[in-house]
Amino acid sequence: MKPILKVENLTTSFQGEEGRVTAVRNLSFELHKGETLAVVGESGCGKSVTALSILNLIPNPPGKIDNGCIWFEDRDLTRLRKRDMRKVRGNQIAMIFQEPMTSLNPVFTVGRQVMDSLIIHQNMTKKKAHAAAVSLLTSVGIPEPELTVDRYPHQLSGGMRQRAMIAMALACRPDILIADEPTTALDVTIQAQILNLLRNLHDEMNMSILLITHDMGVVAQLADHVLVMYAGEAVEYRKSKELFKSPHHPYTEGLLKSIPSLTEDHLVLYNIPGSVPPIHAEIEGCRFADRCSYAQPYCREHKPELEGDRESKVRCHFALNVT
Amino acid sequence: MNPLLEVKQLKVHFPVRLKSQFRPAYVRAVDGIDFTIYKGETFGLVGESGCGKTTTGKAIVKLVEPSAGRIFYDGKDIARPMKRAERKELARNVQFIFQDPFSSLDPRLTVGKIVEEPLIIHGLGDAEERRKTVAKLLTDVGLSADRAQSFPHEFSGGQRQRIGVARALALNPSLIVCDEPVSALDVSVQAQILNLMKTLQDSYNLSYLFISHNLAVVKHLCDRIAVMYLGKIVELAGKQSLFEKPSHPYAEALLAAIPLPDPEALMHDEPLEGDMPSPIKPPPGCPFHTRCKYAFARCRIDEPQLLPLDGDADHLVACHLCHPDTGTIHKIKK
Amino acid sequence: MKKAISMLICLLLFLSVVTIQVQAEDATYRDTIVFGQSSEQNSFDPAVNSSNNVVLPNVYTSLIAIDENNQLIPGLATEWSVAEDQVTWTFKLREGVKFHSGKAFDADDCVATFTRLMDTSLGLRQSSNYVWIEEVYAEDPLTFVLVSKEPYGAVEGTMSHKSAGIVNAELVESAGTELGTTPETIDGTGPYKVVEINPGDNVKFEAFDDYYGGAPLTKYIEFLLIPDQAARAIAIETGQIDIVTGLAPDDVERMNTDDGDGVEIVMNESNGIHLFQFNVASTNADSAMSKPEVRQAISYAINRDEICEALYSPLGELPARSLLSPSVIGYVDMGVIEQDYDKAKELLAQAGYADGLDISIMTTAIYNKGVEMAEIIVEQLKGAGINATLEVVERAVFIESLEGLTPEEYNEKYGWDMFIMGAGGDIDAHQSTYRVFHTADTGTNENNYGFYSNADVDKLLEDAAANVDPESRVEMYKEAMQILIYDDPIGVTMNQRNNVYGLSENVENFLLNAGNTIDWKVLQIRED
Amino acid sequence: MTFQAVWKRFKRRKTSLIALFILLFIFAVALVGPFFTKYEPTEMALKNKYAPVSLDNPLGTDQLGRDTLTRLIYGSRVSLSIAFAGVLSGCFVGVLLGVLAGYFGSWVDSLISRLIDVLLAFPGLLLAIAIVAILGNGVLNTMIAVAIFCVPSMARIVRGIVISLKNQEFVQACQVMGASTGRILFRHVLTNAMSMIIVTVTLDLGSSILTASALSFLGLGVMPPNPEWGAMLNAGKEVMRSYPLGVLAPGLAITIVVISFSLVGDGLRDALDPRLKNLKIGESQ
Amino acid sequence: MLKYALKRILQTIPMLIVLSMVVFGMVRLIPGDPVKIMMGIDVASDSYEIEKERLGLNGTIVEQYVRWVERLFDGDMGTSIFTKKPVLQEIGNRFKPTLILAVGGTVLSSIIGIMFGLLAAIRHNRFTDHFLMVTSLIFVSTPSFFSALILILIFSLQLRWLPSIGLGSWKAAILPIVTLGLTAVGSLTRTTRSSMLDVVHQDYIRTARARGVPERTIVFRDAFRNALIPVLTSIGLRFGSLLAGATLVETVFSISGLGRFLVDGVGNRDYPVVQGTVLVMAISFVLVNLIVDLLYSAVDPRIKYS
Repeated sequence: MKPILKVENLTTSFQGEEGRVTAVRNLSFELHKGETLAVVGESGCGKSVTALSILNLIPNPPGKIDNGCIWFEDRDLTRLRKRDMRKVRGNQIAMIFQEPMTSLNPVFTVGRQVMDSLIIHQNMTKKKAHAAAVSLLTSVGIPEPELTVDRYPHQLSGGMRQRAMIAMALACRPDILIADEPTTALDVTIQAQILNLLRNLHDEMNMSILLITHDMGVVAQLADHVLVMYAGEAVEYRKSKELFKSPHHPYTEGLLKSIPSLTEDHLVLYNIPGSVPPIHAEIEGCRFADRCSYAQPYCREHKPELEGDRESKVRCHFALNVT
Repeated sequence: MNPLLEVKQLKVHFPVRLKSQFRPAYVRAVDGIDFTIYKGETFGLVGESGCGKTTTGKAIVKLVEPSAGRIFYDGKDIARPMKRAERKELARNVQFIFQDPFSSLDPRLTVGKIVEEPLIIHGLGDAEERRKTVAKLLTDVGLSADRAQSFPHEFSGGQRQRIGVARALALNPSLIVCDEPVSALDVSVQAQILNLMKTLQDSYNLSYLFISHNLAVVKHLCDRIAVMYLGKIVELAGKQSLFEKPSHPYAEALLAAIPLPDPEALMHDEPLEGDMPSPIKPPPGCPFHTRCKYAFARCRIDEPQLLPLDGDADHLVACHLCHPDTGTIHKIKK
Repeated sequence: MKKAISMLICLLLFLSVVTIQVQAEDATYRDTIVFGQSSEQNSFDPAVNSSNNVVLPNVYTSLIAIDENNQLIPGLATEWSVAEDQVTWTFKLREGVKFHSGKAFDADDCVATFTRLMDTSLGLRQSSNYVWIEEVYAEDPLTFVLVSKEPYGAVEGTMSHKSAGIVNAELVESAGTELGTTPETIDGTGPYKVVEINPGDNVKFEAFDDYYGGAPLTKYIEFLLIPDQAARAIAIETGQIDIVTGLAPDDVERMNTDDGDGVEIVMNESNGIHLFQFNVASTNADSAMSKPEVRQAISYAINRDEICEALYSPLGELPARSLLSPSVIGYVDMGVIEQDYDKAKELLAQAGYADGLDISIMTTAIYNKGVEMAEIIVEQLKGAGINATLEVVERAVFIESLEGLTPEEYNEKYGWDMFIMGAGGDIDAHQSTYRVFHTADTGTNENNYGFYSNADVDKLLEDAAANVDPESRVEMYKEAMQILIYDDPIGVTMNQRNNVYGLSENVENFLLNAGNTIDWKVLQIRED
Repeated sequence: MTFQAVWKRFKRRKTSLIALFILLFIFAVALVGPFFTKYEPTEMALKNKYAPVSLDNPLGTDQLGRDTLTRLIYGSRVSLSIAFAGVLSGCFVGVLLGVLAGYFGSWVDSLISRLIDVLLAFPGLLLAIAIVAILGNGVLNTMIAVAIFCVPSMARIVRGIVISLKNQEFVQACQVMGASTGRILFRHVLTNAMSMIIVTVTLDLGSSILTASALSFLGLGVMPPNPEWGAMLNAGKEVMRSYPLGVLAPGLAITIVVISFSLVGDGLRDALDPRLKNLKIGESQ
Repeated sequence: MLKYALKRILQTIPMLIVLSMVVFGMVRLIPGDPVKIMMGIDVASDSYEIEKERLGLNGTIVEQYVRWVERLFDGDMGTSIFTKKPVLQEIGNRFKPTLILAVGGTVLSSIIGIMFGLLAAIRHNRFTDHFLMVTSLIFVSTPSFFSALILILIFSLQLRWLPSIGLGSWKAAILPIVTLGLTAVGSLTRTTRSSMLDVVHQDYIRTARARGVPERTIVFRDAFRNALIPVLTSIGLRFGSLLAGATLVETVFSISGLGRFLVDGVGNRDYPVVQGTVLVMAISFVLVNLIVDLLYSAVDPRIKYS
């Protein structure tokens, strides 16, 4: 099956005070129709930059896509003219962000922002778009949609705002929804509501979701496949169920083990020693070697590649749990 | 066991000036809570944002003035206004660890100076002694002592939080209020800090008041846990008891809402609906009735009291469902 | 390129001027003349107005007028005489004169005018000029009689003064203190009537067709207030106004030499001089100023020619040759003191200041080049070993300092040894001298600004005032001047001032007398 | 942050660097220039008035034959000392008020904030004119006017910073440690507010020079023969057609100094704390 | 909305009261006896008491203040010492020119400043940006009395295009308004630019981009509307500076406005005039800022409802 989105060798960098900083290195992955792919990793690993790179939303300057292709419907999004890119954004590929408060324009009504994509991409009249907005708001579970449509973002609660964001993203029934930490800013109970909503919408609309998150719990709840990133690189790509059961990369393993468990008791939590290498550090061997309890001298000298089959890839010389 | 800290009917109300009103309204951030922390234990305070957990913690170290109620530390009331000497005395016993490892350290001081500062304030030791103490503290929290001359911005988030811990330990307190100390950290670093805190608890003979929104973290660290909702404690129990038998519908829903890192254990229950009401105008009766799927008529008018569950004095719940026949209908204030 | 454009513009302007010149053969005249003024009229009540003499005679006329040759000519009175007793003056009034309001002019108006001026309790600013009047009455509607307390030499001069402008007797009744504040409360017999007053901005006049001297030739006159000297110069040069006063010497020089600017300079000798007066009562440096030698020394240390050359030459102003202007009745040429440092030093040594002297000088910008003049004086005094410090004050401070202070108050509050002053005054020497040079009865500086007191001067001024014989009066004033300037100096005379006007070259019939009064009736401006 | 780090960042903005050198040059001239001038500021050569630009008179002479360059140099002393003395004392009071209001809150804040509001209700120059109206003119009173002119905006800025700093966790940490108010204010709050204060002072210096020269131009500030730049401009205005340099020289001097202060202020802001933005300049006009 | 407006208006009342107290106190701050100062040169000493009562200076400070305010409400601001006319009437005569200047200057500077600021923000860090920022810096740093003289020399004297005095015609208004307006361009350019730069880095602009909104629409609709809020504040503050700054322009252009009246009042020690003018100017400034506040709610919905 042909992937709906194919990222090849994506490298994105930023101009910082101390020189250029590569946030994403040589990243490749595929997203298939109807699939939910989670990109996980800790802060600074490049997952959000990946999401923004796909829609070419990297602020330039200081950011820039240095290399790589992003294939969508046989077109390379990195080479699209601005006008054509605009037609993709919000129409075929939509995106929701982490902070529903700051991601909505405070001076326009929710309805107007929902209608925006409809008017731009589907040439709807204002009246039709308004009606469509109301039904969209209904479909994301906003109570009193007829009233809410004319309200301003600050008049809504955090959960409602995120629902409105989702309504906005889904307005044109996109093929791909990129959700960048969609629940991080929300309380647990609200997060549960949104996760539930996303799952239902996904089932209903059969779209592909690229889920960016740091929360393994969220990944487990939504994702079919998981791409684990560490320090700008993909280190493991697996089916969700397999990954949680038997992580191949020592980092993934560490990540999973350091989460305090609700179901079991530990006296001491497992932890990955040290911290992520500075983003501008050039490391010869494996970027995780310094923190890896399995690391051998070999690891520090030889850079591992992301290897494996279509369903399972890992970037480690001594991958775990590989039979 | 000796009670170290007793909080009795603590209320903290903040005036807020709404643009549309002349008279200030009050945010009832903390609205009458009771709990006790015993020596050597870790007491958890959980709840969602705006439930009043941080305010409670700040009231204990006098960063906010309580509007009503008492707080006893070692039998002495510390909620009343204090002279500076008393304040310093309290500071030596109760310390605080902040949530944000970035803003909690003065960016213009070296790490050594930051950790040394409490010692200077309290006049402990001469310069040489202080230097040694600082070195020991830094080592204890897992930092190299020779980094004392570095500035905070040269450290990672986890390391900064270690510095914050070192500063809190400098005065050798008995109780440390930890306000979401790991919520700004990545999972791998979070685990490091949690382990560190556990280690230090033993070596420094500490008690913790651990404030967090993360139930898993609380469960890992705490002995007893209070669940807060809208400025009130709705359930207070030992860790085992609470997680095995969450009795308040809110605690139950909170627990159910946590996505487990296990694809096999998908959430099936319908999530809790709606949002937390505004603490400026809390609903009458049970604060949770607006979202509670079990709510019945009484819940809307009568506020449930925090009472032992099934006679278990260590497991308190404030819910009419759990205490169908207790209490009288309280008059509702207009 | 830029230069080329401005050249082109200049050429176009020149061409347009030429074409206008051609058209001007059978001239048409504009109905409005705009007059740029440096200061505002403080009132349109003749008894209060202390501003310049340009505006008020436009509205009010007096019993006696002055022509452009400075001769007294009939005004509202056609003839006048003094009786044998030397105190009773009879004025025959002109027939058929009308006020702007239409009311006919008669002797009652004269009575009302002077009765008001004589009443010191009203606090009218000009009253002090009329204290010599015993009584006034109307003999018949066209005969007005004025009796002075004693023989008084300056009656005719006073009667020609703008403050003696005749006001409507009915209006004196009805308007009271409001007189002269609005167009409705202004009613005179002059060639123009006030139609609009915009304080701080402009005053508009309309021709009074029933003026007894004949209808004025120009319909409207607008007095525009332009306080800034440079702005006035630019305004006349760019044709925004037609006539301007109070030009800076530099601008005058340029307008005189630069022919293409369309501005003509008209000047005549005014009856004013600048001087730096001494504070004789100063307590500085052992009361040095009380010693005539010191004052003489200062006077000799100053080079008046140099100052006039540097500051006033474009205005044609020369060192003053008396404390009076040549146009004043009673003027005598007293010569000019030449700078003589040796003499100055000698005089200082005599007074006991061989080692030098520290004094303070006050000046203010309200006098044309007053600040610069003082700055030069400070430099010149250095040559005689006198070290002067300069204090430049605002107009208000200057006026406040003359508010009738005792010497003690003055020295404590200000302590200046020398200060700038205007003098030379009015048409008659008496008015210009007695009030300001005679020992003050009150002992304050209300009129005698420098606390000057000299018994000989007092005697001479008193005698001259009571004398109606012109010849002997002149002699007395000459003697007084000798003392005031040379022997016991009251101050350092500086320059004889000129009235200087900038006129658009289209202005015709601009006639001016030394009192700075313009003959408004005939003034005209050609259409361009 | 060390001086080296600030300097390194400051150097990056070339315009600010140039402006800094211009200012340093002008300070140097004001400081030692009078020892090198050929003339006294009041020395006249009446025969030599309106002298053109020459070696003897690099900026020509004015209507009294005084050397304009000499007067400009002496004038820089007057203008700069008014600006510095005025701004520094005004800002000192402003910082004090701002810290008190921001840190102590409640009625202290209400009182000071109302005071600031009222002072701010008088637009800059109006306030200065009103003060001179009460005090009278002269160098000292102009300084006082400039000082009071600086108080409200500084107080408001500092109050804002202090409030935001007060809510910073590191300040709260000090409170928890039992630190005295003085220690918190001086060691933590003021040091952290210092970069903003320095930037504000720099920008205020520029606007104060404008305000002081405006007062002098109106004849309400410094009076001649004191060669303050605004007063020189006022005096030069009368003869500007005969001697344009009499207006141009002080006018450009004011403009250049004000621009330089602005640029240095901008540079300092970027160097000291890149997060600070939107400071206003040229309040006085 | 109306309710909000009403409330804002009510909120300015305490401000105005304190303001009036300060202005009232001004005369009391003058060294010496204000009655003597006010009586001026030619009032006899026996009328001192009468004058004192007429000026409302008898009784305690509080009584005096109350009486002063009462008279203010009757439109009595006292009588000018110099012109002997009611101060309010004199101010009335001179208010219009100053208002024309200040409003004209505000409009002009707002148009130019916002245009410059937008352009500079769009071309951030490019030549246009640097050029515009330097230009506006020069505008704001040049004393208005200096630029006024230069403009007069060029446009009135050299080119003879525009009048150099008064405010009689629209042509005469050009130079003064331009002079005054230019002084405010700088700060408005800066505010607009930095506000725009601030806004374009906001998340909701990224959201709009992610929706495929054309860049032009993003700049002029999504970003500008938000960026306008601090700009409005700035315009309000600028109006105040222009009101006071008009003083300088009025002096150079010989315009009979409030500012020159004030300066003349100071020069003449005409304290009723100074008091009245300062009060009127400050109140106008407060009122304009009130209007700006009310305009906010039209731009920013957060204010209207919260």
